[in-house]
Amino acid sequence: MSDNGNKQHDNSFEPRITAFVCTWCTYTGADLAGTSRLQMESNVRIIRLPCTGRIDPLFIIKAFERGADGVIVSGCHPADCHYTAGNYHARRRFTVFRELMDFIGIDARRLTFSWVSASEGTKWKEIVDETTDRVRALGPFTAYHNLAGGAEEAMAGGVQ
Amino acid sequence: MKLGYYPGCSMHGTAREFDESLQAIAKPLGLELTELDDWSCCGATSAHATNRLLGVALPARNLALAEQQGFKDVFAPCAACYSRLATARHEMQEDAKLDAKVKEILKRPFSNSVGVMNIVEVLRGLIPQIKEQAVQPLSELKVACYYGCLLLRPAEITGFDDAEDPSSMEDVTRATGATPVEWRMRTECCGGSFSLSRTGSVVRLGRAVINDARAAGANAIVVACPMCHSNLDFRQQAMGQREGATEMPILYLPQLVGLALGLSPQTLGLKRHFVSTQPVLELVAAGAAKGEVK
Amino acid sequence: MPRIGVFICHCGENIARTVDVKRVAEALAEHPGVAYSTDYKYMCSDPGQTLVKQAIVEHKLDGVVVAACSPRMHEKTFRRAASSAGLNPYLCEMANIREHCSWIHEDREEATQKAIELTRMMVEKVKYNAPMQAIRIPVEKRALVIGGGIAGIQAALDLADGGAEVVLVEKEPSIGGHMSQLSETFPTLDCSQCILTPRMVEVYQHPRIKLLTFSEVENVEGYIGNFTVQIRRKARSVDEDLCNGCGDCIASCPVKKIPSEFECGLGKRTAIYVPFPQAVPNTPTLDRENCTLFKSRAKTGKDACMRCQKACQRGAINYNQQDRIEEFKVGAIVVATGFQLYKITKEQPRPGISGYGEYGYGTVPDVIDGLQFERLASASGPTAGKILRPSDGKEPKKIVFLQCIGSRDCAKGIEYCSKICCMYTAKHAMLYRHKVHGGQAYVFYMDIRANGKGYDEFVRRAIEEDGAKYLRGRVSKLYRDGEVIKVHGFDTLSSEPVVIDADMVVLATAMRAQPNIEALAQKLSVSYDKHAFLNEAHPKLRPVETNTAGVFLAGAVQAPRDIPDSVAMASAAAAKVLDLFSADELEREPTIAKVDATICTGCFHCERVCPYGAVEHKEIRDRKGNLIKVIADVNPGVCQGCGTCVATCPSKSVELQGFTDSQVFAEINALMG
Amino acid sequence: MASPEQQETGHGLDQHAPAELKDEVAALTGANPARCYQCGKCSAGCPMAVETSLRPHDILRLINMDQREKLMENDSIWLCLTCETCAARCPNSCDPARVIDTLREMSLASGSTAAPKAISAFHQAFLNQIKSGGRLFEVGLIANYKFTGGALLADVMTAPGMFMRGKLALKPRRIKGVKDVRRIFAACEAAAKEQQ
Repeated sequence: MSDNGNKQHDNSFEPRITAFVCTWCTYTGADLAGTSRLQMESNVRIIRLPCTGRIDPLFIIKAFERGADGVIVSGCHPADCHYTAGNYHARRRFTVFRELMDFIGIDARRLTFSWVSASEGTKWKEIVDETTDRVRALGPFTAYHNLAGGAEEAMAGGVQ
Repeated sequence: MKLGYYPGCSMHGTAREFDESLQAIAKPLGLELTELDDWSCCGATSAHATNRLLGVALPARNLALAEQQGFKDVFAPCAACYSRLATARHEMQEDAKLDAKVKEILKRPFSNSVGVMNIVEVLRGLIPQIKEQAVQPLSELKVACYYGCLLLRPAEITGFDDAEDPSSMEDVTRATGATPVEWRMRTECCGGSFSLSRTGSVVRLGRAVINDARAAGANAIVVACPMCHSNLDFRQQAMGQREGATEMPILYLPQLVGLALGLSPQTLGLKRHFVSTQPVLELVAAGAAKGEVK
Repeated sequence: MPRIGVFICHCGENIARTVDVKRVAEALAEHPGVAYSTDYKYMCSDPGQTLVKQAIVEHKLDGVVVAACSPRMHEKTFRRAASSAGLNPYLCEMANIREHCSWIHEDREEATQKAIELTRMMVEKVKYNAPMQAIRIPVEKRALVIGGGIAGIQAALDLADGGAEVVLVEKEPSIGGHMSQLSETFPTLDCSQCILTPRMVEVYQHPRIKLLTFSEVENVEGYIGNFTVQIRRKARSVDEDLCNGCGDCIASCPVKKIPSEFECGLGKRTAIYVPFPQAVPNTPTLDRENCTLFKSRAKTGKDACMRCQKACQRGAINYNQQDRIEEFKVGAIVVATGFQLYKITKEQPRPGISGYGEYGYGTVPDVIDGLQFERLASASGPTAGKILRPSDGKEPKKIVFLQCIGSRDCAKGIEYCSKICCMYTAKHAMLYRHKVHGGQAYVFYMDIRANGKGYDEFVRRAIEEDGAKYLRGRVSKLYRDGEVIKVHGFDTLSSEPVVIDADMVVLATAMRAQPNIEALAQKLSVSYDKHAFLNEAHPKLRPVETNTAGVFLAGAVQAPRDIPDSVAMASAAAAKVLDLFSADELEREPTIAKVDATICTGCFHCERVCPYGAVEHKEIRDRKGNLIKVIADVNPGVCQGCGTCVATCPSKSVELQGFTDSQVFAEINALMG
Repeated sequence: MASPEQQETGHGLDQHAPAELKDEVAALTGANPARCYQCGKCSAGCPMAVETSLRPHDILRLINMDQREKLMENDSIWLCLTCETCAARCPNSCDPARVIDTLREMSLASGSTAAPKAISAFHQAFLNQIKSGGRLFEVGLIANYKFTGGALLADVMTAPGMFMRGKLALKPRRIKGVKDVRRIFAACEAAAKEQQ
């Protein structure tokens, strides 16, 4: 449990998780989690983007390459995109991307894809905790050095 | 149509004429009924009113038997049995914990794959055959179709008709040539399970049903449930008739269909009723006479 | 070497309680490229901002990172401070160490480490930030108001009186909306028509309002200050310029038995008609579905009747009129399309909503809805203001009002409170008593919600002076029983079952979103909730704005609203629009996409995914004018900066300013410290 | 505003108090009693409302007020016909019918004697029949019920009427799988005890 306040700082593995979120829904939802003082795992680092539509699959590969053990991608609910349709494009892109992850050799369970609206602080907390637990159980992602270089080439054709 | 037949306890006892009439119309309508081997009681209200697990496990045993015996659907003509079987099926689908628990208790393989059908649903599916086989026009007969509670509610379990504004029994009735009357009490409760234990309530509720049917001009009430039948037929005398009012015959739906098919009153068990069905038979005869004149 | 300044805020104890701010500042001071790093109790305070400004000047900073609260809170504050110290504001970024760190973690060590990392990420990003200028766009000082009910009328008048040009679009033949159908209004019982009609006329006569009735919004393009809207002018079959509203055509029409929409089916109208006598404009409309001529043309191809054309001395009847599209440039849009009433019928227009089988699915005669009762009570209505049963014209001696029909009923699919029903039911009970002496009104309610000025007093009056019997409970079932309607309810306050033999039943049915409002919302890029009410930008602080800049809301399109609320919202929306129109140009954040012409291959993947149609085709020619290639070009006025094109571009030739690949990669790279 | 002290106490209560009745009922039924807003539509349609002292909406109210004893000691929960009218019309899907089923079960488990003798005797007699033969033997039921229930009414006198019409079998029929049925009974009864 994350919120019992006496977590053991032994040598057990603490994953590093990068979150790519849109500014309108999920970032605001995460802000709400903060203003509601919802205690959660501290393993997640958020990178704010205008829309999930902006998220290039290469960002995710790059994050893994730079040592992330898990990645969260989260934006507005379908039909609620601030930019009308960006999240649909993102969803389509990530359906393809999941298959690519298999191909590259990244366990798809290391990637969480979700919708969190500006009013869903609790949901954000759940996603953070669940993803952290899951990735913690999967152990560190050690294959990242294999990703260097090759990945960018693999992506050059673009994933649409 | 081939169905696994779950008669339930009352069809072999107090509701014998329900079973008789159903068996009688089955053949002409092309309905093949194979009785479930070694079926047991569904537990009725007494089980689920006192022990939810028992209320699911008892019907589940029968669903499991049906599955083992290779039936795709179980046909439970008794509305109470139907309700219990359908509820058990539904609850096990909805509640994984309950599902696991019941399966553990049953101690037999069971994947909850068997559908559950009631008498109205089955006969509604046979409307074309009823129309085709009808030899006796019931045109003089006006009937009140009584659904009661267990057939329709809860809607998310039964789902074969609109729970507040049903029409399937009326559709079957029209197929027999009889006229369904418009009345108010058709989805109200008759007192059901209190038949023996709280007779006063049953008399009060049943009286309201019969009075409304009479006010709507019905010659008979058609039911699909042995409990409704016994409450309205067996208890009718206790309800105390208004001065000059005649008794209201209570027919099972297959009895009505059987009359249209020209089957004899004996075959249909029409002599087993407490309230005489003679007035109905007379109206049927009158209709037949008119038909001949035409 | 960049010279970046880092400012760690304590936010009083809010951050400092769980984050060791000193250690963060020290750690960042060591970070490459950081020229100055400090912490302060309240960075957003005046002295805090001064600290930032002074540091920019003293340490010649070329980038600033403020680690404090969410950028949604204070990004503007610090960018303004940077700007006033001579630094381009877009070289200032915030690291969120409050909402995303100190408030959600208890362990000081973990929180401090995370705060250091979050701040480092932003420092790395700022290294790649480029100076930018806010975008300036001209403003078209004309507003489109959609919907001509009381909200639209109010907004249009306020705007026009404030000096703006207005295009008011109404889909029905007349403006007036639901309010024109009401008899009297709560809590003052003043006559609805009497207060509304003058405003309708004012709209009609206003020199700055262009009124387009029997018209609908076909298409919307553009952005705040610069929308292009196309309006479908539906064929009325009557030339509005020639018609003088004499009504000869109406008198001549032989088809007289069409249920009148305005009278909620309780009255009849002709095929060529004005919906009600005070309609604005007073120009008739020909209902082609019911017209003898159009029916005959459809059936036999031959002409028939045409009496209205013969009757019209001005030659205004034009059977061959076609729908036409008119285009307008507007700078802002006010959506005031109102509501529709829920019906208890079995068939429902939306999945998830169901009717009331226990109340007969709307088939029981003399069970009417609140709007129908308004028409009965209206002096200009089908019964000239007498309360009479639709079935046999008898005066009901016992009348039962049922509240919350469809409202607050999760099982029927609508969980919200419709807000106005408690009040109008009290009004109905009062009007009934005033009109039917000795009659008895019963009201089945759940809670009386009368929280407006003079509202509760009004309800008390209905109970205390006009003798309405209020029963607290929902009705389980009702049905026709001979002459009467049997109403089976329960009075939870006396704990008794109640059966009333009513002569008439009035259902206070829910307010629902307009049909097909989703299509309009999509044209406007405005989001809506699960009931299809349009979403305001912020429930408290931005109640009439939407998330699409330049689009505003007024009235029941946003949620159930009564007349005073709708009018207040309309005036608020008008004020917002006038505020927008008060300047000749607008400033916008420059976070938009930009194409690198040298590497764009012209595949136009970006064009296909752009939700705004901001991608245009640009021809590249040599000096002789020969076409070299066609590439993509982003219209800076239209682009809203979502960045979908960037992620889609196979040649990486489009960048989103402020969120470029290098900026994001810098953040990712900073992850490992 | 609550003082920090009050908050402390409040928190403590939440942690250590036994589960409230409404939570228990919610867990057992899957319906949430807290959603009841006391509209009384259930009671307005309840065919037994004229006979019971607690109507369905009263029962929901008492559950939400955690009035366990009042509910268990009242015979109203036993007078439910399980006709499901309340459940069908509840605007908040509180499912009073299912809730009342659960209360009866809890009442039995708690050893309450609130059930009207005739009704509990009937249920007992009914279940005894099934336990012994796997199916209902109606003559046995009537006999068993009338003796244990003590209400030796005119009904028994009509049994000959039933018999004359061929409606009553005089011999019980026992199914092959009766052991199977008895095992189900034993397991369910054990589970009910365990829950208690």
